[in-house]
Parts: sequence; C-alpha cells; structure tokens
Amino acid sequence: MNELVWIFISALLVNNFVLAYFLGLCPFLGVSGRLDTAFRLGLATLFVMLITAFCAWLLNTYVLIYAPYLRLISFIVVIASTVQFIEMVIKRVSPGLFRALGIFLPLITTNCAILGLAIFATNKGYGLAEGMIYALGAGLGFTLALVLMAGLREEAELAPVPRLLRGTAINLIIAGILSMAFMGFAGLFSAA
Amino acid sequence: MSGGSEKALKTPGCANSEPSSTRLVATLSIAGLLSGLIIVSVYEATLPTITAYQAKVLREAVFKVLPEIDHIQRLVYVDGGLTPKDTEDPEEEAVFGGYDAAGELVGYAIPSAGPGFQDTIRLLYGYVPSERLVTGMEILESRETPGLGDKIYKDLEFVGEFERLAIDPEILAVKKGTSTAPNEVDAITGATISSKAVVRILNEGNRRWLSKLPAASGQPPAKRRAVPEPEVSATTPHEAAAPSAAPNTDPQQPAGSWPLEAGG
Amino acid sequence: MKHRDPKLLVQPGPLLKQPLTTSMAMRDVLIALAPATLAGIWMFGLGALLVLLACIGGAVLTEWAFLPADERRDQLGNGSALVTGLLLGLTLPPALPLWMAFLGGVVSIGLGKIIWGGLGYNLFNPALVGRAFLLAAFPVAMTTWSAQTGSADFFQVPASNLAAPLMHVDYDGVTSATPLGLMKFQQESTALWDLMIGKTSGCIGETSGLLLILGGLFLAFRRDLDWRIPVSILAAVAAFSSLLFLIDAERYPGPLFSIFSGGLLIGAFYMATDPVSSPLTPRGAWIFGIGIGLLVVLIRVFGGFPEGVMYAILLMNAATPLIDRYTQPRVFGKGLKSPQGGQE
Amino acid sequence: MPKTQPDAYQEFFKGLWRENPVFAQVLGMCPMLAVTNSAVNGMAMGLATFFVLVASSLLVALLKRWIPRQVRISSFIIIIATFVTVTDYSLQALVPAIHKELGAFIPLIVANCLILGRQEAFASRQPARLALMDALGMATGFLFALVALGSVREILGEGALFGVDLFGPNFEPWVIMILPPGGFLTLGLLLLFFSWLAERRQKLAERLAEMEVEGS
Repeated sequence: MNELVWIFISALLVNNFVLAYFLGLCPFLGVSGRLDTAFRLGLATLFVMLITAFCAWLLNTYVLIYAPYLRLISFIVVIASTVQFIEMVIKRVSPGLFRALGIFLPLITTNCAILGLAIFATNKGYGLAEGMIYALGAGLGFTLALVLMAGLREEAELAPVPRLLRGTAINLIIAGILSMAFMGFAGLFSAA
Repeated sequence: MSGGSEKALKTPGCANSEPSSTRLVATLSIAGLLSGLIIVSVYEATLPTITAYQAKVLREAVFKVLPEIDHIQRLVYVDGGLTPKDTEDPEEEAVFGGYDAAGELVGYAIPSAGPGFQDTIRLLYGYVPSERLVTGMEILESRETPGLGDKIYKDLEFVGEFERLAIDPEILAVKKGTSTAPNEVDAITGATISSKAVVRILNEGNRRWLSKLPAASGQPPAKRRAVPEPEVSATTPHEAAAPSAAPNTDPQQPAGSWPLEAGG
Repeated sequence: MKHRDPKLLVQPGPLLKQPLTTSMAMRDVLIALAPATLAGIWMFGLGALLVLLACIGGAVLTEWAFLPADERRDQLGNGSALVTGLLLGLTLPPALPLWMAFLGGVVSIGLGKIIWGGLGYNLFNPALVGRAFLLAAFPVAMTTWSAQTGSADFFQVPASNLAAPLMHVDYDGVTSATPLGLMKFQQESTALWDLMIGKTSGCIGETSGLLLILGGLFLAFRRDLDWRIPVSILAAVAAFSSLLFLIDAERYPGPLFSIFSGGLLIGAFYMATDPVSSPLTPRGAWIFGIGIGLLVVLIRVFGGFPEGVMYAILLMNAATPLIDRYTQPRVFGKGLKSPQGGQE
Repeated sequence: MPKTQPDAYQEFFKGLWRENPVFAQVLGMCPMLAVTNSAVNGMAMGLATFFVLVASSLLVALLKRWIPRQVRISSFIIIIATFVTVTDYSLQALVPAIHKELGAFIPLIVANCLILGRQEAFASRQPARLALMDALGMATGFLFALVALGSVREILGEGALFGVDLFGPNFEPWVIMILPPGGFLTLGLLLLFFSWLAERRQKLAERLAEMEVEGS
C-alpha cells in the first residue's frame, strides 16, 4: 500500500513528468496560454495515460515477453488508436472543447509524456495496479504543471515583460523557476 | 522556386481518386511487415552482444560485492527453496550465489531497490550467511543529486562502510564519525537521506531474503523452508512473516510495503 | 512600451504602486528588519555583514545594469532592490562564500524581477528565487552552518566567506547543525528559549524569532502587510504540527518548535506577504497562508529537506494566479479573459 | 542543374541557423532536454536523432509515391519507429555506456515533433534530393543545439567540457545546471541570446540599408 502511495507521489510531484523529465514540453509550452484549455488538455492527457498504462500492461504481459523488440511500435500504435478514439468522442460530445484543443489533440500521439509513461512503467517493471497508479500520478502531475503554468502565463501576459523575452524564452524561464520550486518535494515520503 | 515545386508535388500519385480501403490496408500491412523484418533482424544481430554485456556488468557487480569467489550461479526462489536457473523470468525472485574454487558457497549477492531522494535506487549487496555479514554494496541505478546524493556510490569511504558490516539486529545509519557498533554505517554529511535510503534498502533486502537463504554451502537445498541459521533476530519483526510466501513477483521490486517512516 | 500600463489593474493589494508609496513601504520594511539584522550580525560576526552586503551589492548592481538610464534614479531610489538583497542575505548561511551571495543577488533581481518587467509584476518572490537557485546550485555550501561567534572573535571572517569567485569552499571553522536539521536527522530537540532569542545556528536573519515578530507587528501596525497571510501561515503550521505531535510526540516536533525554528517567521512576515506575488482577496490570502503552512509541515516532516519554507512560498506563489482566479467575484473572472484574447 | 544547386544548399543551411529547429522553431525539445546534462550526452542524442531524421526523410521522400494520403501519418510513424528501434538496439550493442546514460529517452525520439513534422511538411512533398538536404540541415541544426545546451550545462555544472576538466579541481560546480531547472533556464537564456543576436543583425542590416540610401 505504502509503495503505491510513493509511486503516486513520485510521479505527481517529485519526478513530475514535465518539470523533472521534460516530457510533454510541446503541449506544455503550446497550450498553457489559457487556463481552461490547459486544464482540459491536462485531463485529456490523463485519460489517455490511464488507457495507455492499461494497454501497456496488457501488451507487456501477453505479447512483449515473446517479442520484446516490438515494444516501441506496439506502444505507438496503441497510443495513436486511443487518441483517435478520444478525438472522435470529444468531437461528438463537445465540439467547443474540440475546437479549443485544436491541433494539439492529434499531437497527443506524439506527446512524449504518453509514450514516456508506457516506457518508464515497463522499465520499472510495474504490474497493473502500480502502472495505473503511476499513470494517475503522472497525468495529474502533468495537469498540475500545465495549470500552474497557464495561471502564471496569463499573469505574465499583463506584465511589461521585455520584448526579447516574450514567447518561449519567458515560458521556459517560468518553467525553470517552477521546476526549482518542485525540487522542494524531493525525498517526499521516502525519507527515513 | 521552392514554393512552386512544393505545390506541384503536393499530391503525388493518386491525387484526385480516392484510394480503396484495400489499398490503405495493404500499404500499412506492407509497411508493418517490412518494419518488422528490419527490427527482427537488427534485434537478432545485436542480441548476443547486448546480453553478453549485461551479463558481464552484473557479473562484475557480484564479484565486487562478494570477496574471494571463483564463480557465480543465479538462484531463484521457488517452492520454498533455491534452484539454479539462468533464464530470467519476471515472475521469480532471484539472488546470485557466489562459490569459491572448491565449489563451496561463500555468500549471496542480493538485489534490492527502494525509493531514494529523487528516484528509485537499485543496488546489489553481498551477504555471507555463515558470519551474518554484509560484504559489499554496489549501486546499480540511481538518480540522486549530483555532488551530494551521488556520493552513495562515488564516495569510496561510504561504499567501504559496507564491507564486513553486521546485520544484527538491523543496519543503522548514524551521523558521520559516530559509528561504533559493527552494524552502524557513517552517513554522508549533507546526504543523510540518500545514505539512510541505502541502509533501508539493505535492511529491506534482508527482511525479504534472509529467511530464504540456506546458510550451508554447496548445493542449495531443495524444498526446505526451515533454514539452518543461527537465530532469527527478534528485533526485526518482518522476518517472522517473510517466509510465508514470495509476496512480490518482481525481483527488481522489493516486496511488501515501503516503510514509510521506518528507521526514524 | 505599450505594456507599461497594464490593461487591467489586477493588483490593488495593500501596497499601492505609486513610487512614493513604494519607497515608504520599503523604508518600513527596512526598519522592521533592522533589529533581526543587527542581531544576526552580532551573533554571526563580521562575515555575516559581508554576506549581506554582497547580496545587496549583487541585487542593486543588477537592477542598475538592466534598467533604462532614465528610470534608474526612480527605481533604485525606491529601495526595492535593496530590500530584496537584504531579505536574500538574511536567509543565507553566515559562512557562505561572498561570490555565491553576490550571484544570489544577481539571480534574485535578474530571474526574479527584471524578466517580468520590473517591480510590481514579478510572480515569484525575487529573494526566494535567488535562494532557491543558490540551494540547487551549491547544496553543500548552502547547508553548512557555522556556529555563532562570541564577541571576542567578532572580527574574524571565516575563510569560507572569502573563497575566490567560482572556487570551492573549504570549511575550517566549527560547523553545527540547525535546530531543524537536528530534529530531522538526529531527533534532537532544541530548547525553546534558545530558539526564541536566536541562540542557535541557522541563516543570518532567521534565528531571532522574537525580533522578527516584533518587526512583523510593526509592519502590520503600519498596514504594510496583509495580516491575514502571516496569521494564517502560523496558525496552519501550529495546527498541522499539533496534530502530528498529538499522534506521536516522540517523532514529531511540537507547534512552538515548528513556529520558532527555521525560516518560518521571516518567511511568513516578510516574504509570503510580498503584495505582488500573493493573492489579492482576503479569502485568497487565507487559502494562500494555509497552503504555505501545510506545505511547510509536509516538506519538513515527510520531505527530504529539513526546511521547506522557501519551497512552500514559491509553490504557493505559483498557485497565486489560480487562487486569484477562483476567489475573485465572478464578473472579474470573466472580464479577465477578454483582454487576454485581444492581447495577441 | 545550376538552378537546383543553390536550392539544395539553401535547404541545408536554413536548418542550421535561420530555421534552426531548436533556437528558431523550438521544436523537438520534449524528450531531449533531459539528456543534455553533458556535451557528450547531448551529442549522442543529437547523433541518434540525426540518423533517424535523415534516414526516415530519405525513405519517406523515396516512397511518397506509394503512400496514400489517408494513411501517411501512420506510415511515417511506422518508418520512424523502425529506425528508432534500430538505433536503440545498435547503440545498446555498440556503445552500452552511452546507451545507459540516455536510457529510456532513446525510444522517445519517436515522439520528437521535429521528425514527424519534417516528414509531413517537407519530405512527403519534395524530391528526395531536397528532402535529404533539408533533413541533413535540420538534423545538423538540432545536433548543434543539443551540443550547445549540453556544453553550457556541463561547463557550469561540472566545470568540464566533453569530460575534460576546465577550471581545475577547486572549481565549485553549479549543480543546478545538471538538474532539471538548469535545463529550462539554460534553454530559455540561450533562446534569449539567439533572439538578441537576430535582432542585432537586423538592426545592423537596417542601418546599412539606410546608409546606402543616404549615400546614393
């Protein structure tokens, strides 16, 4: 039980996918301009992550032990189809959200955070429960980073930021400061 | 110029006609087939080198943590006993037995893992059952802070603490320069958390394995649960429960619970 | 320079941002910090004074270097860079090499203030940005604490202070753990009275709890800070640590120890209350303070670091835009969006 | 021939500087920042990406005639994933030490938006020769960016460059530079530096143009 707690906390805060592993930077920098969009994209990513973790576990347990070399290809295929599916669902259920997420929804396919989740969970040898908790932590962590970033960026938009810094440079520096702040979580719940 | 050519070439091949779905499926199948073929051949070509390298790394680590051994044997714990087995199976827990030239068992190299300051630390440690001593510790994987936490493998003084270290009643990390008892380890100044994590991972490995390891040398006994060890220390409460089953299936992952506040 | 005047005044905090008021508020902060600063210098010797000066030097020089020539007089005159440098210095170990202290001042202003467009726009407390940078960059130097000096060796500057720029530090003097370090790694408590008057090792300005409270009360009396923030932080820390203390008094420190140890008081009164990087509404201030208190206890008790005040404040700084968003009246929340869209 | 020659060069050089994938387009940094904590790691990752990008661009450009538009993205991904898997195993067999450093981040090359982006935007629409030059240019630009990042972080973070000690044993390393925040800050400041350079050059060009006008 405690192990699951640690896996969750570790993926959520200590080894936050964006702020410690640099995964999912493209959407992190691209979609974090608006708070509500960021939040929804975060949840979409979380959802895809959960499904991916489940599929990765299935693949690992029943297919990849016989053909480990197919790992990458099969993960990619699973993620691509999942995203396709979610895209269809969102398009039907909420056209507004579909417009808001725009180009970035198909790009979840190449969102390294999703693929990274599948690969890391495999490397760490997680079972089903651990993998799902890991996905939950990673997805919530991604959402948290995205939402914090979006809030900060909306404020920074109003500030007289020097012209040269506008755009990606300031966003990266904000991310750097956030990443420094998240260092405070190091060792959380693992300390003796 | 380049813009013009871009437009001209934008729709190559069957520009206006909708390709049949058979053709789409066929294209993807051929692509998949070819890619599979390439991947399998590269995999087959590189596999021996990769396996040999991994085995070499592991072997070197085992030789580092166990003194004066001649050869090693991978042992898996099945049906309450240790059996030699070389193929890996994630369902089984394994240790490495180290033997001297005469084939007598010297000790075991036990893999263990647990949370460190930043991420999971994986390590291997040598254990000699006849003396109940840890004989060495080698970090296999860690992401501890450079310059601080990474001293758990860069600081030879700290690594040296694990040579001839008593395990009873439990290994303890104490403030640097204050270790007096044979079961105490000097923690690294400024990296107390990482040092304590290493010690905790060792204790965790002991909890999981000690009752499963026969002390006698030679052939690992089959199907014997009662272990001929001097005594199982009463101060480590987990030990009593440990032999009941192999609770965790993955040799890389420690069994049972992370001791949330253990060792405090 | 059309961005000089923001489209929306979203920060009508307790501090108005006219230059005159700013410089007055900064003077108040300096007055409030004076007792604790002097006590710190008295306790840790000349080296501590040099560290403070290095921080202030780094901060003021950076501000000067990056400001347009015509704004230098005004901006430097209001003393905000001076206060940032001083606050940074007060949270550093007294034996820190001066070049690191100077670098911290540079980073505080550079990353903490200039890139945001200057005073009044920084989303993180500048001094804490500098400190977080130093702690991540030089973890050993930033966690090596010298013991207090007696009056006899007041003028002895530790060799570590004078390490050559970019060069390694050699600690020759007696080092001793902070009360929080003792608590975390050796389960040793420190006498409460020693904590209150600052007879412990630690950062230059964070040891003398009573003087810090005195200054904080002065600021609150002068209406320079939002009293809700320190009150909610201290109350939250007291509540959470009491809870843990009741569960296991052996393992967890009591509420008074938690309040008087480490940088909690200086953080609660002087850093979390930075009007720019804290929420605007009273309800937001309560959430902000309780969040900081919770994070402080979480990091101190369950985290890897003995002290978590800096991280707690930075994290809640990061959450401040969100808190503002959800505590503002609905109309404002909606009104915020339209200028945003038109900004691009 | 003389007409396409300058074009090919142009395709190559635009990737190096003007359209540098990292400094100008800020593409493909997702999984790459994590391994730029030293110049060697940056270079290894850059070279791995180099191989994958050039090989898949060439293949896509050659095969584009046979790939229906509807399944092009899937086909691209299969091609890229194949090359990445090949790279992964080859590195693991040939240079296991470096493979261990880059670890789980090599498979993530698949998710590098730069690579898929080049296939979609260029290789699938241009003749193979231009596609190859474009890929070579982009890949070199990417390699350059990763090495630059890795170098800055290694110099400050360890006082060394490519493992060679620069400042002697007394240097106090800035540990933050090899930690995640250092990656963000370094890239942010490098971007700032490059946009400053670009602006300066533009101003210079404007001034030159003005002088010419005045002179004539």
